[in-house]
Amino acid sequence: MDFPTIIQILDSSVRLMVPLLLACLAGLYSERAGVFDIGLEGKMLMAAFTAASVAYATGSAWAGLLAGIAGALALSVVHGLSSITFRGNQLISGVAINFLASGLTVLLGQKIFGLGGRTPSLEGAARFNEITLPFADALRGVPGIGPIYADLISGHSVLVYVAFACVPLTWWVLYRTRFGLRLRAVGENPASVDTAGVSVTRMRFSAVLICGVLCGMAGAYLATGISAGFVKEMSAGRGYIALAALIFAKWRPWSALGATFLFGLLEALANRFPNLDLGIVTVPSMFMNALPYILTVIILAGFVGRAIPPRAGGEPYVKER
Amino acid sequence: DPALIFDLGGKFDKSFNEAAFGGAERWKAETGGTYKELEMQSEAQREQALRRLAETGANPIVMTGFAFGEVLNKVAPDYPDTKFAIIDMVVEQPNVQSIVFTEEQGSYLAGVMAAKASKSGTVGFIGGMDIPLIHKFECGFAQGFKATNPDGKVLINYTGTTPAAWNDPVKGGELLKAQIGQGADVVYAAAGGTGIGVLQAAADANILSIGVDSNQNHLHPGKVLTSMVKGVDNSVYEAFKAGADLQPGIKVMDLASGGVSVAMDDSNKPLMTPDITAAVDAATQGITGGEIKVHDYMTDNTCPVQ
Amino acid sequence: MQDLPTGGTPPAIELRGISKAFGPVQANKGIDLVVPRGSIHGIIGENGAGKSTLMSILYGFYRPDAGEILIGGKPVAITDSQTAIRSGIGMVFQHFKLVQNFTVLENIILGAEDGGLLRPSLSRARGELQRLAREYELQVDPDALVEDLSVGHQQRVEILKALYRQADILILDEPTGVLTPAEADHLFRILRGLRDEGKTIILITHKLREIMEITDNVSVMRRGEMVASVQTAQTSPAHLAELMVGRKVLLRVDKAPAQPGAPVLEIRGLRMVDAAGVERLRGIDLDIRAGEIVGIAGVSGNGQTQLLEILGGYPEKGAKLDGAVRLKGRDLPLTGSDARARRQAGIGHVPEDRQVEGLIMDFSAWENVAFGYHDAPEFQNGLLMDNAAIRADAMGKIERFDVRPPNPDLAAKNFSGGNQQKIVVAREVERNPDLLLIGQPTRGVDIGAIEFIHKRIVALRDAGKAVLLVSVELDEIMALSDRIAVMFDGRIMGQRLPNEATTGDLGCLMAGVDPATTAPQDAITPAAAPGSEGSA
Amino acid sequence: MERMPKWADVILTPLISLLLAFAISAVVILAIGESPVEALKVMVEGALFSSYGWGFTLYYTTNFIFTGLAVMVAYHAGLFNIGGEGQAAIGGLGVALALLYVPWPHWALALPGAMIGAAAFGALWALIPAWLQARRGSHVVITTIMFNFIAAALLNYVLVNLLRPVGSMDPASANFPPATHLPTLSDLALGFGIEWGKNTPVNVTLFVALLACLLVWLLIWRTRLGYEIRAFGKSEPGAVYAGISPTRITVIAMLISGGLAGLMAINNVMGEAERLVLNAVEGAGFIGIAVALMGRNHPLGVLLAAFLFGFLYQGGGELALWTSIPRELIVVIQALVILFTGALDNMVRIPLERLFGALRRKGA
Ligand SMILES: Nc1ncnc2c1ncn2[C@@H]1O[C@H](COP(=O)(O)OP(=O)(O)OP(=O)(O)O)[C@@H](O)[C@H]1O
Ligand SMILES: Nc1ncnc2c1ncn2[C@@H]1O[C@H](COP(=O)(O)OP(=O)(O)OP(=O)(O)O)[C@@H](O)[C@H]1O
Ligand SMILES: [Mg+2]
Ligand SMILES: [Mg+2]
Repeated sequence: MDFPTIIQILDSSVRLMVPLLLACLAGLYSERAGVFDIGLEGKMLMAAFTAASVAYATGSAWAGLLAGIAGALALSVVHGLSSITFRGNQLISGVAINFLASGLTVLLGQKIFGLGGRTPSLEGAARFNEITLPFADALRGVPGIGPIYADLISGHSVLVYVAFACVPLTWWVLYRTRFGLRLRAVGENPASVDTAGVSVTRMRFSAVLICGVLCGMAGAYLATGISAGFVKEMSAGRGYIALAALIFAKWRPWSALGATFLFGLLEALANRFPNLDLGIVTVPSMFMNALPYILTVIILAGFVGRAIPPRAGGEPYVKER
Repeated sequence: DPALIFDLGGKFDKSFNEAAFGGAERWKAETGGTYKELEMQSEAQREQALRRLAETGANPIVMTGFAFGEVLNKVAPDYPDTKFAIIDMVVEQPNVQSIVFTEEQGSYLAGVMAAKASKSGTVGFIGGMDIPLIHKFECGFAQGFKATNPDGKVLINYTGTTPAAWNDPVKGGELLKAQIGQGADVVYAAAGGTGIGVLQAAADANILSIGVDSNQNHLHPGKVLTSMVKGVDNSVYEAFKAGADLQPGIKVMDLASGGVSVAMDDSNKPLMTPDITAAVDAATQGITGGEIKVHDYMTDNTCPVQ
Repeated sequence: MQDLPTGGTPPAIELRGISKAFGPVQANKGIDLVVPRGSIHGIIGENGAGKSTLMSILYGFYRPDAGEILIGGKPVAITDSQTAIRSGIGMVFQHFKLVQNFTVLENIILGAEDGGLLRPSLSRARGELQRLAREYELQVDPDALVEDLSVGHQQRVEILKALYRQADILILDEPTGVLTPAEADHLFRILRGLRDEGKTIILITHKLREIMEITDNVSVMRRGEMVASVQTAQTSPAHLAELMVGRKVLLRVDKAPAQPGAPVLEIRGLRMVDAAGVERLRGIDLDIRAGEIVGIAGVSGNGQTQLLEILGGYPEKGAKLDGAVRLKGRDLPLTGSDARARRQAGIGHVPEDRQVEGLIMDFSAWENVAFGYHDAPEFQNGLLMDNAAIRADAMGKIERFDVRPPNPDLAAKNFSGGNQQKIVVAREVERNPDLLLIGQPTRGVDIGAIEFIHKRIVALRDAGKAVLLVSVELDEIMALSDRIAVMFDGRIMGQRLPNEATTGDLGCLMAGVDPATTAPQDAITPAAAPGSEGSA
Repeated sequence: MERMPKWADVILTPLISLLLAFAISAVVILAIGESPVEALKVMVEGALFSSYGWGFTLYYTTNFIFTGLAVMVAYHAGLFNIGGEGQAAIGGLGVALALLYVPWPHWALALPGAMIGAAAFGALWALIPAWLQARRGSHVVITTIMFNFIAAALLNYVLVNLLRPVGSMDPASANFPPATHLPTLSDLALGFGIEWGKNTPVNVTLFVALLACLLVWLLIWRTRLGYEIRAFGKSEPGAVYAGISPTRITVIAMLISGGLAGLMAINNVMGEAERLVLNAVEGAGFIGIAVALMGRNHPLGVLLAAFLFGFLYQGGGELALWTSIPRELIVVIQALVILFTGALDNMVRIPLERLFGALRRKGA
């Protein structure tokens, strides 16, 4: 593999990892607060739909982003109600949310646009276009560092940079602020937070809502950043991969960056080498396509057996039975 | 009344279901008649839908997609007075018209055009779900391309192995970018909703793309080289028009009969250099005249060119 | 009811007509309580009497259905713990409310941070902690993770948490259950010091000795009601016990001298290294003979749990075992065996934690009575289980052990702690095992039930069976055992006969010092805190 | 002391939840500009007003019984098996192999043979996630999700490259030999001289499903294994104390669960399509989750809930056939049913408990 190819694959990995990263961080907030969320997929999908619809109607990607966030937030509220307020089963709520998004997006899309669940293609300012960072073109000629800066670092949509900025931000929030301390505590032992006079419900709801915002960004990126409009089921399992990445990352922000990068890289590699020729055998493309899932299982089996989830995760906080 | 049954992909798949819908609508507009339409929601429903329509007296009943083949084989004998037409599949029953398209021929032309339009000598093919039918497109395209530019290269990618592969524009775009990275400057997308993402990404990257099934030239005027159009709309229109007199047997919609073609319209006119037009004409004549034999992948699951 | 002198100043706390129901359970019924300022006030009562509930209401953890709370004479609407904290109330719960993987410092500031950012709060808390530690002898490493601390130290953290929030009124819910006698004495010293500073302390305990020793006044609860409040000086343990249970109770175990027979259990050089690589048992040698109760005393966390689990057939996953265990002369395999095989070999086991291990809380009582013996031949009917037989068996046990309510269909979680324990004890004892392992048989169980359970254990011994009793209650060990072994840091520090042992002597052994030998045992430093063996 | 009568717990609560789900669905239908009353009418007529409708409703019911039981058995062991979809798909592969490569003389022999194939393959597909959970601690929810994707890829490969007859465009296996075709209920009815459900796919597998309900009930509440499964599901430390091996129970429960999911293939692959097609499961694995939840993890409840979803599926299909309401409406209804009966259970339960508490106090 030559240098430009590596740059291209890395560049592709970066684009592909962004929805994973945003969704993974979304899950991180929620699960660190003790609310498991397998509904990332559904929230992303819903956000992609609302973002594309509003971006199309207004011609503004930013309005689309807001709408995407609103769409995901709406489902977050449902998740919060069922798993925090009514102390239901968080996994089941997540499953329901995934179905809800999958059905509603097509139903509403068909009603509004009559395109079988698709939205019309977005053009111009209705999409987040690629940004060229300063001096990108000037520096491209510099050997080594030049292409890295000009082709890998520069030339992504603004949401990509936002997503990467979210990693240190999340770390800082989690480990350096009062909010983060309470958030982590509520996922480990909600009673400790409660007896300290802090509302468990409010903490968990904040976390679930932040999760919604990040999922909203992920969905908006799918529909208005990396592609130009909504197509039904366009989240295509990315929410589940993000979930796997979260476990792989052991619920830590910097590791989340690494895990989602790995998955992005895998997908980019599978794209680049669809039928991997290993000399004697050619790996069929079906296998290459299933590779992220297989690897997830292998990773889950091999390395994260000891990953300890937040201790109160998945459990509703019940004071009085 | 005639009836039309869409396959699982749905009426608005931007592909042949939608084309079939277009044909029916044209018939409706022209004749003022009415027709019944159904969309499948499950495998078990296919038979149900066919029988229900036959029992309500619909005639002829047109269905899109090879997946109906088995069921139609079973159902058609029970309704000898009803005429059926099936697109993309051969069903040998006395009251069934089988309409098949020589996609390999249309794709061959697309390959010729891609070869002529490509400056780098490398072009891409992006398929949706990895099934034999799509390999037929791929193989025809590769043959046309190689015949025109034997030293050139065709990059081939499939989006996935599940039906989700038809609906992943993000991955479609990414696949295209990977192909561009390897030098591709023309891409042929046979991938349903994913293809929309491919065409978009091609337009964004300022390279040429080739649409499929319906005429997709208008999606990005000046950026879509052509579309490999299947005359599904015509077939449906013809079948509806024939009504109860629909001719049973196999109807091969090939290049010669205009069943498959490469779309030329105002949107891609500026791209049509005399060189391209001449090459397309020559290839068309070669195929219709029989001098050029385009291999059909489905006959033996192999492709003569790689 | 209220015959306590309050002096001229308004009482620190006054509760009027507090009621609280959990679903159909009326936990508190119209409770009145007055706690004078600057006093230590004890609250006693049977399991489920409503003590914890009442205190949790005072602390704003639960909301009362009715009633009024006055702090310093002024009515306060305590809607959540924040209000309680602001009113100067601090509480150390029966089950600690600490975040296990936070540091001590983080736990201290949680909920009492100074601002949005942690750094200033942390540094202020560090200074404050040093001051409190000095003032009250509450030393604890501010940067240690709570999960690495012993229970006693965790309790310190809880107390520090309350003091850091400048609590004026400190509630402690069964604080001594997890402490050695020396640690308990230390705690009481601190509490007296706090009282002398003018702070008010409420102490919940089941141990009448402690009530007599430290409290100024004591209130007695029974079945959700406050039955009496008296000055401690004017009452006696027997009187309190009677108030609590509603009848006279024996406060000691009546038993005939032991008639030990042949050895039933022989343990030789038993060692265990857990999955994390920590050596939990460092060579245990112990014999138990037929017709003998051997009591193992010791602060929890010194290997008793591991010993019981190994003998019960389910050592911790990934642990490495070494040594020999013989039951009636036959070697028991240390690995590759399970709890089922042990039961079949004649070992009964009342586990230390009845709610997590001993019972399936969602199963009905009758299903729980078969738990662990569900594969017994008399419970089978061909391929299926003979539910009728299991039920009949359960009914008998419920009757004989006076489980209340005597309803076999009620889920285990709906019984009170004492009755849950009776179900477990009934199940294990009535199988007539050759060896009964019994861990913390009466932890948190009220006096009436303690008496009953003790009688059954002695009866089993008198039937010629061997009993291995593990308890952190020294009183219980002294009263029941025919021989006492003290465990410290994975070893048997020494063995004593009950009539020649004194509390002080045993306390020394529990702290790792053998008073018989002048010098401390090799490799054991007397200062080593229990629970800190993890650093080995 | 119970908070409310048992009937309120097992019947009233899910019923109210269901009504709420339907009410919201009606709002959704209104929102897309259609009439809920009309929609309901089409659904009821299409699903229940003809033997024809019944034939389909019962066909779908059969599918959902199997996947519902699959989710249920795992749930009792405290495992959330979201992999029914993949297990049923791989079960289909087992059926296809059993029927294509063994020359069965008669369907009555082919049926048990295919059942073994279906159950074995389905169980196998659940085995790896089960083992990973028991031994490596990887969460079964995540691994079964991944295995759904992997199953799809595997099936695609096998169908396209191995089982597809040459010259066929369809990524599907060859037709099963006629001797293996299962009698449909309409065939059986004709045997009694009754014309019932002509051309509907419901077949003898329905009886297998009903039998499975009974056997699962016996298994869970009447056998030692069932006792151990339930005990383990409620408390793992408890199970260990009692000598119940977590690994063994996890693996066995998942094998049974996967086997039940795999058995669904008898209905759709052997009974209906009579060949293996891609995506034959069509979401029935996921519907099993809703069915188990609605059915309160009891076989009788599963049976009723499966019937409800069978009705929804057939009725919804009719809706998509004869009105302009997209088929995704059914997905939305399904989501709402899962949400209300599963996750928002307490929303209904808590007020009901209060109500019964108040009634009791008044009565007392
Ligand atoms: N969170 C709760 N939810 C429902 N019921 C509860 C809850 N806590 C306690 N109860 C009920 O209230 C009653 C009183 O319980 P409480 O814990 O106050 O008793 P206690 O006096 O502290 O007993 P113990 O000595 O065992 O600690 C119990 O019998 C129980 O039935
Ligand atoms: N959160 C709760 N919900 C319902 N019932 C509860 C709850 N907490 C306690 N109980 C009930 O209260 C009674 C006694 O409970 P409690 O927790 O005080 O046990 P305990 O006897 O004190 O045991 P321990 O001292 O070991 O905690 C039992 O009936 C128990 O089921
Ligand atoms: Mg208590
Ligand atoms: Mg208690």
